[in-house]
Amino acid sequence: MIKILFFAALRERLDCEQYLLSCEGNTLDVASVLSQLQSRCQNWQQELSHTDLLCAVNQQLVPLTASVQDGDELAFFPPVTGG
Amino acid sequence: MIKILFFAALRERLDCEQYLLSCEGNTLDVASVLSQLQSRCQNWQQELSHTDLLCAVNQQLVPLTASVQDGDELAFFPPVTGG
Amino acid sequence: MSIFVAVQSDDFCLASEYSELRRNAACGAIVTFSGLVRELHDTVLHGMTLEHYPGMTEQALTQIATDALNHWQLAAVHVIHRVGRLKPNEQIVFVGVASAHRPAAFAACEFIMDYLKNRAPFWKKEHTAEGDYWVEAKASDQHALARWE
Amino acid sequence: MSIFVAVQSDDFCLASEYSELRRNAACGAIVTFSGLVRELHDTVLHGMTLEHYPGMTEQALTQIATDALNHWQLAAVHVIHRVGRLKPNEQIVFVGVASAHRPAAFAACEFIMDYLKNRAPFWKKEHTAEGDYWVEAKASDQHALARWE
Repeated sequence: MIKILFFAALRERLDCEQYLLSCEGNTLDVASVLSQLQSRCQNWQQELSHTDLLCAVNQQLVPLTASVQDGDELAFFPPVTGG
Repeated sequence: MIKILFFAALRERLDCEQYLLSCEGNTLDVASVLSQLQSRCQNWQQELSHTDLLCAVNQQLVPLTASVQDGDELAFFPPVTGG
Repeated sequence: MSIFVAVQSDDFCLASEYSELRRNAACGAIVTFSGLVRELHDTVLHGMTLEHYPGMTEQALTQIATDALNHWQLAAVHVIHRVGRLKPNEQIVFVGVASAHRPAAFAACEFIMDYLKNRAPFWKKEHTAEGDYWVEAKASDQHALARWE
Repeated sequence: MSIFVAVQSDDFCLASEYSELRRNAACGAIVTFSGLVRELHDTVLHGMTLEHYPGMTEQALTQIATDALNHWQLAAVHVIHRVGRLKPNEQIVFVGVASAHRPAAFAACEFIMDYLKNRAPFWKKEHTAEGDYWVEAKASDQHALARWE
């Protein structure tokens, strides 16, 4: 299982805080996880296609080419606005 | 009269805090006042020849080409080291 | 060299952070940055809510503070970021840097804020007279990183 | 826009200055600089004496603060410089700048310190285990002005 988290505006627009994805022991790249999520429905397709989407694997910022595997925590979120 | 003030290391080395110079109503430039002071003795000659000497007329930093006249306050001091 | 990082809903006290930072006898310069909730130009701001990614925020701030310590000679770095609901004029963020020398303290403090603005997972939602809005990221914050790269 | 300048032998309180600076509702960023008497590498420092040119110091600091207000959009600027005898770890100087935005607050605070270091008539004499010495001006402080010109 890969635990997928969504934050802030993205969490609200997907109406989803956490999503569990079975990966059957395979190592995937973030881009392919994103494709799977986008294919769920038109709303997810649209919201997960923003080019400024940020991604973290195990709480570290990574590019979409990074890989994820069973047990990882993957997060997608909009550009940060703290400080 | 022009009131001339010296500060910090310069004050100590000249052993002088304040010096009154008669200018007989003339307008002088700072460089010529400096020459007069330098001619007082060898110690003053040396101490007032440092190229990093700063100068203020009426409490504003000025170059040696600035002019001074009766009633002005003229000050010479080493590079500042506050802050 | 010490790093202190906190993510908390409670307010913080600038004076306490400062007295910690100045404890080091080799420290001649302390620069602090405080970010406050400020009023809006076009509408009334009732307050804002700071959302964050628990766990990742602490890691991100510690990483940024460590990067600063590796770039400059610093005695101490404190970073505090608040989360949850905040009212206008409340404190949001504190960065304090102690160093022997002034240029290092200024540069490190600004470096930490610039990276925090772009890399630490916090998000602001403004509660205004006209509704609730997520704050948009500013291009100027992204451009601020260019100078450090 | 307000300027507060003081030259005094008494210590100052960072927390009071800060609470004055944050009073403006349009202010989202406050940067402070504090300069402290720090220990020496090569000998024991008993303390230092800050000499100044009374009258000119206040004018010079006011001029520098005014120049900063003319360059950047600032809500408030506070500058305090102490004179007289100071012990190690005592506070020497405070510069606090409040602004709507972070880059202006950082730039103005550093600008003020850079000019203060080169233009305000203060001189430090260190009292060390090996005698009393006037502090030499540093070329790096002079070079710091280049960026603002």
